[in-house]
Amino acid sequence: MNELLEQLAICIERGKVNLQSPFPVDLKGQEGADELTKRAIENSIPAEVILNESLMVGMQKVGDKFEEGKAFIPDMLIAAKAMNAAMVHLKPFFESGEVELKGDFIIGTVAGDLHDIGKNIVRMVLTGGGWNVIDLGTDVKAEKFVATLKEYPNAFIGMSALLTTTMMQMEVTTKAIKEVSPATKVFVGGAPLSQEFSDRIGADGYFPDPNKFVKYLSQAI
Amino acid sequence: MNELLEQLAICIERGKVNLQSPFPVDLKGQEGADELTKRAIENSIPAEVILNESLMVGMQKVGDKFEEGKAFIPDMLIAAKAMNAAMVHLKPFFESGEVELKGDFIIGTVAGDLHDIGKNIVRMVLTGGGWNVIDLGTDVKAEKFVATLKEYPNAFIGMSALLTTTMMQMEVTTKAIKEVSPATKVFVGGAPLSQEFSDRIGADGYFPDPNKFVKYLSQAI
Amino acid sequence: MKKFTKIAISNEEDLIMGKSLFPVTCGNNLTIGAGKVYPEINFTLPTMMITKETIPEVKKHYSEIMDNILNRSKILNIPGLVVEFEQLPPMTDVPEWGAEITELIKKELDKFYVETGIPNALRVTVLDLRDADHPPLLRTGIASEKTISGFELCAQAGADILSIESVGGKEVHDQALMYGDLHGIAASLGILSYRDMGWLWDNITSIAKKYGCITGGDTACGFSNTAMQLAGQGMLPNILAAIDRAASAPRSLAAFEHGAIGPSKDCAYEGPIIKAITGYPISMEGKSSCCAHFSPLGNIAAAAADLWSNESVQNIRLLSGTAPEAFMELLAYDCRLFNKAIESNNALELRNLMVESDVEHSVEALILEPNVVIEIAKAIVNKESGYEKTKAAIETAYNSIDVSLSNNKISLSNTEIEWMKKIEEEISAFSKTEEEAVEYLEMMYGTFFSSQAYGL
Amino acid sequence: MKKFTKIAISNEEDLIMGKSLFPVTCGNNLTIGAGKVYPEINFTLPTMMITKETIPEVKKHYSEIMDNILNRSKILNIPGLVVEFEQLPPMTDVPEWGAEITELIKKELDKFYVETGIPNALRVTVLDLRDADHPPLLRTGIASEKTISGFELCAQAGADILSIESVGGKEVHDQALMYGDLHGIAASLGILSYRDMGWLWDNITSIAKKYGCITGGDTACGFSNTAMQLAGQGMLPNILAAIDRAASAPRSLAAFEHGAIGPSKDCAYEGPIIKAITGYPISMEGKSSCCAHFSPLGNIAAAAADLWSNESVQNIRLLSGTAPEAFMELLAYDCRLFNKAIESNNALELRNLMVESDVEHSVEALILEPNVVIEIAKAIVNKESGYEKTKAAIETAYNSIDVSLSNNKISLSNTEIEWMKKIEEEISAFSKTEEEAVEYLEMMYGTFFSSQAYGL
Ligand code: B12
Ligand code: B12
Repeated sequence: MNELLEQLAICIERGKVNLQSPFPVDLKGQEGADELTKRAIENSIPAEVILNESLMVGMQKVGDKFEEGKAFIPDMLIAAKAMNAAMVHLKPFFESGEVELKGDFIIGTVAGDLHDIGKNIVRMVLTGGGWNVIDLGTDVKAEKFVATLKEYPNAFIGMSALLTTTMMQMEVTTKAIKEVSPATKVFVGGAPLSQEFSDRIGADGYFPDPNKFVKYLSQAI
Repeated sequence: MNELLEQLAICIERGKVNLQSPFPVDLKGQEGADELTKRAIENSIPAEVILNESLMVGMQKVGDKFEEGKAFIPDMLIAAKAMNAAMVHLKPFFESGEVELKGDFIIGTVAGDLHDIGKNIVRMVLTGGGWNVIDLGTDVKAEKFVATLKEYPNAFIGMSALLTTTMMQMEVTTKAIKEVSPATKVFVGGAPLSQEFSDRIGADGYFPDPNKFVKYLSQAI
Repeated sequence: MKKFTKIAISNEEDLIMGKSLFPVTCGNNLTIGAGKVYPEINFTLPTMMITKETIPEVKKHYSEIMDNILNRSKILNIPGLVVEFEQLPPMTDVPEWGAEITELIKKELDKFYVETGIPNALRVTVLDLRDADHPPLLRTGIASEKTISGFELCAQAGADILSIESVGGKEVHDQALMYGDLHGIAASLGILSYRDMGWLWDNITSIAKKYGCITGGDTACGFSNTAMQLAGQGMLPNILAAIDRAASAPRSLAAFEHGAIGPSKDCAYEGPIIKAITGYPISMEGKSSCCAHFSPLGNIAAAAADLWSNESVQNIRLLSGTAPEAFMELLAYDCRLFNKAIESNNALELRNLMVESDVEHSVEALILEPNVVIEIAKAIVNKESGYEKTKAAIETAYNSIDVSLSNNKISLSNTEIEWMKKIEEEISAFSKTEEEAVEYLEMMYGTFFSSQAYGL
Repeated sequence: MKKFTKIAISNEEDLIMGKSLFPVTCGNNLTIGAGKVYPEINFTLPTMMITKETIPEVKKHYSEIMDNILNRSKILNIPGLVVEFEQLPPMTDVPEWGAEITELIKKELDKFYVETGIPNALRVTVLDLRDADHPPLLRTGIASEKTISGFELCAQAGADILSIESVGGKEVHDQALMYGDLHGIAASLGILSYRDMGWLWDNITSIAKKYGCITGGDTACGFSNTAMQLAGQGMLPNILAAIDRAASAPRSLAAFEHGAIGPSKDCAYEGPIIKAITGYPISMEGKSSCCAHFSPLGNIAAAAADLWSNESVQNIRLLSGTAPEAFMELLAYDCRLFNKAIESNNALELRNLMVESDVEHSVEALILEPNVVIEIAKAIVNKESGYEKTKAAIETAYNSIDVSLSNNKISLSNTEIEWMKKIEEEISAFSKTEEEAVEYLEMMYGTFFSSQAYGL
């Protein structure tokens, strides 16, 4: 691999956005994803090559590290920031045929529940895994899920609940969804749930671990 | 009340069976339920009076004490022994029209489960409360309950289970019973159960406390 | 506003279980922090909905729970008891429901006191509804009104102690935490949360005065416990969670600056820092709350506890009986041990064992080590503003970790060590003034919060 | 048959947590009773049936449980672990099922050892099916064969430690207990149970030798724990339950006379007496088993424990995670405390706090006070036959209670005091010889048991 691309991959992996960004400390004062991407384009490296052989490589690395317990969520988020800075320059080249996404995914925390940290992590992992995520936020009523499904008829749906007293909203919502669209797959998650609960309410699966979930989804399509 | 009947009631309450019985210590060497009942009959006290104004009074007292936490199961069992010793003499007088029982009650621990201490206590309390109890023992299969119900078609049924893995036998058994006799009332008990579980399996009620259960039954008929 | 300019407990040996400088008497003759540790039992509903139709069933659950825990309390002959009724969203959303359940529980406690003579009190934790709006309005709007009216109605219905897990500043802290942005963490806790706490606790205090209730305290649950959970799942560095804990102490202290007098809330693991500063009694939870969440603080949490809690458990069946009754038993035995140690002058030894047993395993436990607690407490009282206090708490915590690392008292993975460097760097780049820090928040997280909500 | 004619631990200060005279090494490099207390985690299925059809689901539960408890063990960095797989009836009834689950668990433990280096062992407790017949045949018949083959297959499948909660004599003890007939209690435990234990443990020992397993021990669960449960519910006097505990020690000792070497079974609260007599390590459960049953022995149970257990909990969800994982955390923290105390030479102080905190509340706890334990142990080893040992244990326990009452060390309700008198009377009327006692059993309970089953 080209040295420039290698360096760019490192900037993504380590979350070095641009020249000004103070972190990581040991890269202080050096160029970041922003500058290096610009330079790569100037050097006439094709956009696909920059994306696939550098940016994606960096993202993959930080993702792998996270799974091994050698990186944390902030590391992934900061890598995503660096990635975004790079993508600004690549966007024009993908004008017509943008990077193909795996599909649509509607996610939200059910009505009456405001816990969203878990849901946000799932969103992040899905986005990182190449899904177009429509995040409806928290306290999302059944009607809202249904209405959104009309806009994205092929979407998968994911719901989160952290309270024993909002878990049953998942049943209400699943029923409402399956009524208008029996083929839509509905997944549930959140600390107090279980596979048994998912079965009971007629959902299509319970996943405690977002990474395993994304892997499962990729195989499902 | 007659002094003799009062003394007899005390013998029942305290479980003094007869002259020989060594307990209670402070009544050692005194006459017991056996002798005093004989004497009451000799004194021409009517059998109903002996039963209702003495024997039942004694049993009631020990029962009350038990509920207040001032007596234990052995106290009740020993009182029941004294009562039996007295009844031997009264039986002839009830020849034709014996004391009327409240009804039939079939009880057993479900298939696969050998825990019977709780069930035995329920049996004792039911018997004490005037029920004709048919005890099928432990490890009782659904068919056995159904067969016994044919012999006692108006019986209530009670099942006990102490294991999470035999609780579901209660559902099987309840279904089998309701199939042949939808009107039969089926009650369940045992440490790991709950009202919610009873509802779920289609039983007619869960009772953790045998005394409350007997009271409930008396009102139900 | 009450200012704490020096710490109440400066000798680490006095920061100990069952003993506070200003015991609190409440409810049915219960005095907290005067030489005994009492159980604070907590519980919640099993999987079910709360609607008008299910309210009778909801109440049946609370009655059953009360029967069971009071039965167990009596059998185990406990010296005293706090029951916490922590509301679920619909119970504050329809404040009358919360009040009705409060009344039901209070009646049971009163009857229990008459029957057994066992002192007791009821803590009601109203739900902070104010984060339903985006951005949260906090001081205005229907969610804010309902939250305040929840306090009013529950106070009236018989609550002895008022508490809340308040959420001001969380909308920003959540974001900063996910990015590991320590500057954002410091500013959201030290400025936003700190200001909201002042406003909120002035309100709670005046309601408490009106009805003669005790103002218990607040908790940084949504802040540092979230961080602890995430660190526990490998999503955040443990050192970040440890430092977030210290950073949240000034925010929770604000309740006491605005009228709270303890017992502080169980899930406020920053409690020992509050106790050192104020001298008021605290409630804590540790291994006994394994039913509600995992933590690296199972034993050390008890070091300075005046109440010992299980945080929360659903009303479901275990093999022994219902889960609330089972955890009542657990708390009762833990408290027996604590109280026997106090009675026989062995509390300090027991405390030290509990402390040491956890510190060697966790940097989050290190922050709760009595000497570290006192250092952080001192750093906090030396500073003027909420932001200054928060920065000082962070610096002190960082230094303690650093020293313990050099001493080999604790050890960290390489991944965590990387973060130590990052944090050091961030600390040195903190905004000097509160104004600059607010500017930073607006630049980074401007879309998430509203300045007016904080009177900024 | 091994005879214990004097006690191994005669100084009450040496009867202490984590330290035995004859540590046992087993499984993946785990040494029990040599200076550390380890968690012994227990679990069971949630409400479900076990049939051929559900076996895959059953196994999924055990896999999930293992994943969760090993994950928590690793996070909390525990020094070692025993996992108990306690079979449910169909798992011994179809011994292959029990063996398959044994294999599954053992594999997980082996993998865990390779990955983490944390020493561990698997205890398999086979179900005693032999009480399905009325009267129980015990030494013959299909139930007996299956029970023995359960041991054989599980030993082969990887069990490190073999245990059972055996039931010989229970058919009579159950009756005697309900009538409060102390003579019947003494004779059923001292003659029937004691004889059955000899037969059964000779068999278990020879299987263990064949496969290189450790012979853990038995428990009087069906005897004195039943009595404790009933007393806890107000159905029997507490003093009767306390005395029944002492009475069951000779019966449980019989396992050790016939080859057991510990760790004894968790629910054998008579464990400390066994440890004093034999010097072998024991497993105990206390407040940590609040999920499985309530007890008046929450703290004192830990006094001499080498393993610390939660007895059993269903694989259901709590708010934190699954219940087995939650109780794994609880045990880990309790053990941290015990081990820190041992490490810092404070074990005796901690032990005394735990002992004293319970003794003042319960006559059942009094029987487990180290000095009482040692007295009972001495009384037992001084006698020849099982019946003599049992009578001596009862008398010693009675006297200890009597003395503590006079000293006002404990207090009892009037109803209980009445029973003290009754018990005194009964003790003085015990049959002198074993023959007379057998005659008494035949007269009173002849229909419930078969003499041949005991080789009588
Ligand atoms: C942080 C927290 C809060 C924060 C929430 C912050 C936020 N923005 O979300 C605050 C403080 C605001 C809060 C408030 C309350 N909380 Co809260 N909270 C927690 C806590 C400590 C951690 C939750 C968390 O974020 N975990 C970390 C995340 C990463 O895990 P997660 O959500 O499980 O998600 C993971 C997986 O489940 C999965 N996943 C999640 N969703 C989905 C969806 C799909 C499709 C898939 C595939 C996967 C998936 O992936 C995630 C990543 O691994 C829990 C304790 C606990 N044991 O869980 C209590 C807890 C859930 N809360 C509880 C309570 C009671 C409350 C309050 C009612 C408290 C009160 N009285 O004030 C309010 C309710 C607010 C409301 N209306 O919803 C109780 C619930 C009790 C019950 N009856 O159910 C708990 C269990 C604490 C307790 N008391 O024991 N809480
Ligand atoms: C004593 C006991 C035994 C004794 C049983 C003696 C006997 N003759 O019954 C022995 C030692 C033999 C035994 C064996 C086993 N046991 Co067991 N046993 C217990 C124990 C300690 C107490 C049960 C008891 O008698 N309680 C006292 C009575 C009075 O209470 P009760 O039965 O609940 O009854 C009351 C009420 O429920 C109600 N009631 C009961 N039935 C009914 C019916 C009706 C109609 C009504 C209205 C009311 C009612 O009234 C009663 C009086 O108030 C429990 C622990 C516990 N927490 O319950 C474990 C327990 C039930 N056993 C357990 C286990 C695992 C077993 C074994 C599999 C152990 C083994 N591996 O060897 C075997 C299984 C044997 C079998 N095939 O059934 C587990 C169950 C786990 C699970 N998965 O469900 C428990 C919970 C212990 C534990 N490990 O935590 N056990």
